[in-house]
Amino acid sequence: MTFFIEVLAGGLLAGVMYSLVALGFVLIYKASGVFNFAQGAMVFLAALTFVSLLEMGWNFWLALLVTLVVMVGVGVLTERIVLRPLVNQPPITLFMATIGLTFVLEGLSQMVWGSQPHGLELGIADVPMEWLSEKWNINISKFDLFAAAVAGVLVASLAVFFQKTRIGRALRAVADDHQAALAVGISLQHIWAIVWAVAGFVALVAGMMWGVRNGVQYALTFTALKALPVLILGGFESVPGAIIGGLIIGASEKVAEVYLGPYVGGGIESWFAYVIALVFLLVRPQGLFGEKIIDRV
Amino acid sequence: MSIALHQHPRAHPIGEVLLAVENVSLSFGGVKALSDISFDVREHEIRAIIGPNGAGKSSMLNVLNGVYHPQKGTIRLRGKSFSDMVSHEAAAMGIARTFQNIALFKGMTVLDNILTGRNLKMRSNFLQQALWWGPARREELAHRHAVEEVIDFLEIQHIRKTPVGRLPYGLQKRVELARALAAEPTILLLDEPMAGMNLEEKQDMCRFVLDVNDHYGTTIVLIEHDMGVVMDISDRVVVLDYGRKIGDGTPDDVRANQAVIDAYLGVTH
Amino acid sequence: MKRTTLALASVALLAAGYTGTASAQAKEQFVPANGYWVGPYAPGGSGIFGGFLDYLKMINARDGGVNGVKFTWEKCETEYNNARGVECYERSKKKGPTGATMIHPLSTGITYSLIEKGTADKIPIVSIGYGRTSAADGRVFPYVFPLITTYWSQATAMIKFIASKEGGTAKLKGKKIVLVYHDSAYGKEPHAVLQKMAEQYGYELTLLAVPHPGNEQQSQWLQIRQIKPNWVILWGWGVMNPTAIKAAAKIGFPRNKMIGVWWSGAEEDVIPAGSAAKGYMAAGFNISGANFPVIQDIKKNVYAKGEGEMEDQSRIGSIFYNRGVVFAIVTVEAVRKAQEKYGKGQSMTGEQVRWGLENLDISEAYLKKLGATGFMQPLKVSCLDHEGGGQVKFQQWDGTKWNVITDWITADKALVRPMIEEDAAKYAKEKGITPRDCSKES
Amino acid sequence: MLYREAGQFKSTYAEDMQIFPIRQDRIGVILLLAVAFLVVPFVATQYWFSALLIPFLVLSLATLGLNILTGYAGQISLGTAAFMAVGAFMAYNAELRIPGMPLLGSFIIGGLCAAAVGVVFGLPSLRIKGFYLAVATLACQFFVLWAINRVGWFTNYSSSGVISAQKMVILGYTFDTPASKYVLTLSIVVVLALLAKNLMRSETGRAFMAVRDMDVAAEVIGIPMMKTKLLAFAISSFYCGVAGALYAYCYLGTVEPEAFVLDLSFRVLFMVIIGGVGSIMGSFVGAAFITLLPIFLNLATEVIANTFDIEISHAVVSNAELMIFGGLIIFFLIVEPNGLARLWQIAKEKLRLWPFPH
Repeated sequence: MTFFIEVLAGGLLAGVMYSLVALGFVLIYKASGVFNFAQGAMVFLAALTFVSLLEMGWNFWLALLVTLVVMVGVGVLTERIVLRPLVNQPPITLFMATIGLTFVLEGLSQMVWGSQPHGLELGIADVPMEWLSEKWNINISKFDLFAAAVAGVLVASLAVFFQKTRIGRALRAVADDHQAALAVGISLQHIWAIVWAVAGFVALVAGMMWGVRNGVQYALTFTALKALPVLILGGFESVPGAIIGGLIIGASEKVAEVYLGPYVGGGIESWFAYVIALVFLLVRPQGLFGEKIIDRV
Repeated sequence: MSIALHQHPRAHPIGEVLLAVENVSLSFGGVKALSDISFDVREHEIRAIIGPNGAGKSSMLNVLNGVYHPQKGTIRLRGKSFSDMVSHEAAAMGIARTFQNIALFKGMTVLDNILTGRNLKMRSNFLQQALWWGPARREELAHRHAVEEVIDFLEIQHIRKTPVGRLPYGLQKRVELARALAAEPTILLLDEPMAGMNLEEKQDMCRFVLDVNDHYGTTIVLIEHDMGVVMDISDRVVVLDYGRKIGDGTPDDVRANQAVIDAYLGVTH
Repeated sequence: MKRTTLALASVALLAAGYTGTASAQAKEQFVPANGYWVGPYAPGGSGIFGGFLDYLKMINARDGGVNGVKFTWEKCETEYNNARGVECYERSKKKGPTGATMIHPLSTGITYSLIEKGTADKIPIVSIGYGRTSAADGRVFPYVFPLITTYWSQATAMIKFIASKEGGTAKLKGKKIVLVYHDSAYGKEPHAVLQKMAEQYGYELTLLAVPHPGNEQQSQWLQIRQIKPNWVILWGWGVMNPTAIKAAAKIGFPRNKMIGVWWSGAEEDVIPAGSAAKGYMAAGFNISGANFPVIQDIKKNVYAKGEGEMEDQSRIGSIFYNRGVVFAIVTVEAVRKAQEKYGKGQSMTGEQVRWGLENLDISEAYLKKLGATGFMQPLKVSCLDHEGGGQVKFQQWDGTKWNVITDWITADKALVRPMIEEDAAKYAKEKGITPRDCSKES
Repeated sequence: MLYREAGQFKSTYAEDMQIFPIRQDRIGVILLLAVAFLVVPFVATQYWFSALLIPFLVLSLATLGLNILTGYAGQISLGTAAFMAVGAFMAYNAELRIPGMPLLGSFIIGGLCAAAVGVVFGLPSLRIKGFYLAVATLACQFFVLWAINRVGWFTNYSSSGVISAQKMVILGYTFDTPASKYVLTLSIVVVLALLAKNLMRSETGRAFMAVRDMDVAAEVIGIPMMKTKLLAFAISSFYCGVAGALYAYCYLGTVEPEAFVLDLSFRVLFMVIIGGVGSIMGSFVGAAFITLLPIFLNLATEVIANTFDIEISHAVVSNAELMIFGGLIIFFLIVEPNGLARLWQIAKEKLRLWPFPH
């Protein structure tokens, strides 16, 4: 039983890591309807820039700030160069453009910072909490809890940002109805640039968390794949969906791998998350928190 | 619109009841769209459904061809009842329709759009089609002939190869009618065929509707906003208001019906 | 369609123009450098080809090439992708006065794709420490050389090493060993050998697959926590390695009971794991360090003139870099051997180099002459045995560098060889190849 | 003037319904095919066959397959590589296990198995749409590769999971030279492209497009949604499956499951989008563009570096190529979101009038 709890807890906490990446997708999709495949590359770029600055001996906060500026720059440039000329194109075209962007960002990151992997430590050891493992024989990593806390703070601050600030309200207006937002004088371009910048910030946070776990290297771009089943489960447009979806996906894939995997040769995690999401979609095509779409004729 | 339209004798005299709607009720969530509606449509007639906005006209049409499924009541076609018919089954039974907000296939040419209307009559399978040989080829040619007839009938020869998305509104409406006609339907449902048109376009469309009825003998059920048009071209009229039937009869009957007058003048119930 | 033709034509023009410049001079030995400098495996590709090319540069600068024949090369980006690898092969195979000397595909997948092509084109495919293990049977695979050690040899050496740690093979009985492997062709390579040895020695083997790319291993390591194995063998790739080490730390599994394969044992595999990697061990057919005379010669003859490949000179002497030097030593010596038979001071063809490879004999004494004593193992290749070495050293990460902790451990050839022959025979049958009779080879 | 259709009158519908109703197009295509079949096999080098032409043709076929699904029937799929894998591995097994199986029969079996898998993974399309469906098809991508890796039968229990294609013999002729493999690939691709063109201009194609453009309306006029969508998945996957078999047999010779990773699926999707959604010719243009662009960039940067004797580190060059590749994709999407095939069409319209603008 304790083992099951451990698997479940570990799965939930792994799910938080997925949610961190999924959040970036959701923000951009919500505001601009773009399925931004480059989110993974953004995670990589952010983490690599940050860690490289740190290794050059920069102060932690300064490095963080400069990285943030870089990510905002990337966001603004993306809006200007890629999105603006493609406005009103079908979603698939925009999606393809973000894959093109992925190549550009990957090339750029490696060209500037090289392709060597880096270690990253944030001062919180990724080791089990002793009292918990001694008393209950349950292993839960401090860092996992830290990551969960960071995710919580991130979501809370995003919520505050969306609810309380003027820009945030404008963002929500855009998300609800582009035309209406335009009509009341909200600049779409402005908003998109801000959203991409915020997504860049989320990418930085995700990159830092994943960077500690995997090292900061090219493979951070693959984190995007972990976020996709979360997205279809939670809905492309829902922030709570990204969190809850992440938890469900994380927990169920770990439980499946540990308890079901050995019977079929293991490694089922690669597809299990997608199958869960798929089965769920067949029952509820609009995802966890999505609104029901009624086709009208 | 004061042209006398029904002056010549009909080629296809009005016949038996073809389609019967019996006690149909439909609601979405808690909202009642239709309550306890009954009426019938006779063979070869032009039957109109009118009513103010939100009266449930479009819902009624959607029930007739299986897009919506009523919670209560039945639809009978030639006496046979169909409760849970889906829309492509309705099509297979000879019900074709047009839509209020044009539902053409925007990426395809006019010709291809109209050809889709004949899909139910195609017999060759995809392998034969892939080979473009024998029955498949003969069939494509035969259907092309049939479609060209419709194109001639509706006078849209010049836009045959144009992608539908590039056409003006009025022409799109006509192409949609052509697509429905290509199916050689027994019953044709027209959802506001003249909405958003100017006077000339409306006159053209009226002429086409009457010609269709006259030439092919197609039974037509139409929804229309423009009272004048309806009264001119239809044989019988059903009036809906707030999902209930408040009148049924010849244009003259309906014109004289107090409930109808009230509904249209906005008298509170 | 016209656009396509145009594009094709311009590519052709460029290709043609380029070949012209490359083959301008005689007395050259062309070696393709088809590797990868971008993407997830770039650390390996750039490090290995860095060492490889630096050594060739050093031979050109210090010795004037091999008997006056200088090495030339050209880089081609394969992105670790089979299709690109084949394109690079086709592009490079005819260059230079005598075509490609030999190909180092640096990817098991590309190696497999080139086995037949190389054989048909008479260009040796040399896969050192990767590729098709059963190609070690030179009778069936005359043009393929999985030199020095194969995956199967390595697996047996690992078990030997574990046995020595446990106090003899007898002590292996009842021990639990878990193989954490990359869920791909590469990761499945050692299964059969490890299972066979499990039958022989009586240890319990559990196989745990990690889906590509391996950046999430929570469930595998939770299972390990449940199994409580004595040893974990890590058969990883790229990001999977540091993630595994981190995950081991997370469940409190001792790192000094974890042994990585040689693709899990470079600096790049442990540095991202930070302090968690301390005590972690890995196999290697080459070792790290810049103090070997051969490396010093590279620094003196190449870097002193500012001509080195590595932008980051701290990587000189790293595992990957030194591995590239090993690749280059084998390349140069095979050419030298071929020249002995086919004419000193001549450019060798792939066919001639094949003979050189098959008759390669790098003794301990010769290694000393090369300044590579202890840097790599002695190597004796034959028609029958295209592997040649079969020895592995183990090293341990102390948080800043790898320290060698064993001498060369020889693989269990008695176990591996029959498996190689069996697999090679199956291939020969599928392909309708009649194996060579090695007694007739000279 | 060069490209004028004035004076070409069509007096029957049959004439009007030809694949290439305009004479210049017909002549162009016939010339192109003649060159491809009769000239190229004798003049091209091995590099051309093995590194450019064969991969281009094979990927054109896969692109064509995906274009049928995405371009014509409007269903986005990211599982192309998985369908190709099914085709490759099942063709291998058919050839291996069924005695006396003709090679083309094996290819067809590979395609049919892919079609079956396509139908299974196409089922969700009846309920979900757009990106949700696209991501759902990833389930197929990962599951298929996992299954091939896990079940030894697929790879004939080879220790590494790599299969190597059997000798290709058709009617006693062995296809073992690059030129002969090219001709075989070309023949298969041309025939299948022709079939696809026929299919797309007849009832099935119209049903696909109707579902793509407006599925509710399609159903109302009697097009059965389930049959149409699943048929689209089946046909598309069949094409991808055959492409996969060709990838294994005519192109690489050996394949491991990892040859069919997600990256390949994306690449094929790129080919569809860049070439032109819903265009048979666009599939070829797109495949040519995406296959040849990286090679072209690679050669171009080398030539530039050599000509001007610039010492740039290779890593920088490789990364620059990656960036240019991505940048060009964005550029083409901006310049012509409808794909290169559309550009060609516009060019044709211009040529019709040239040199007189009116």
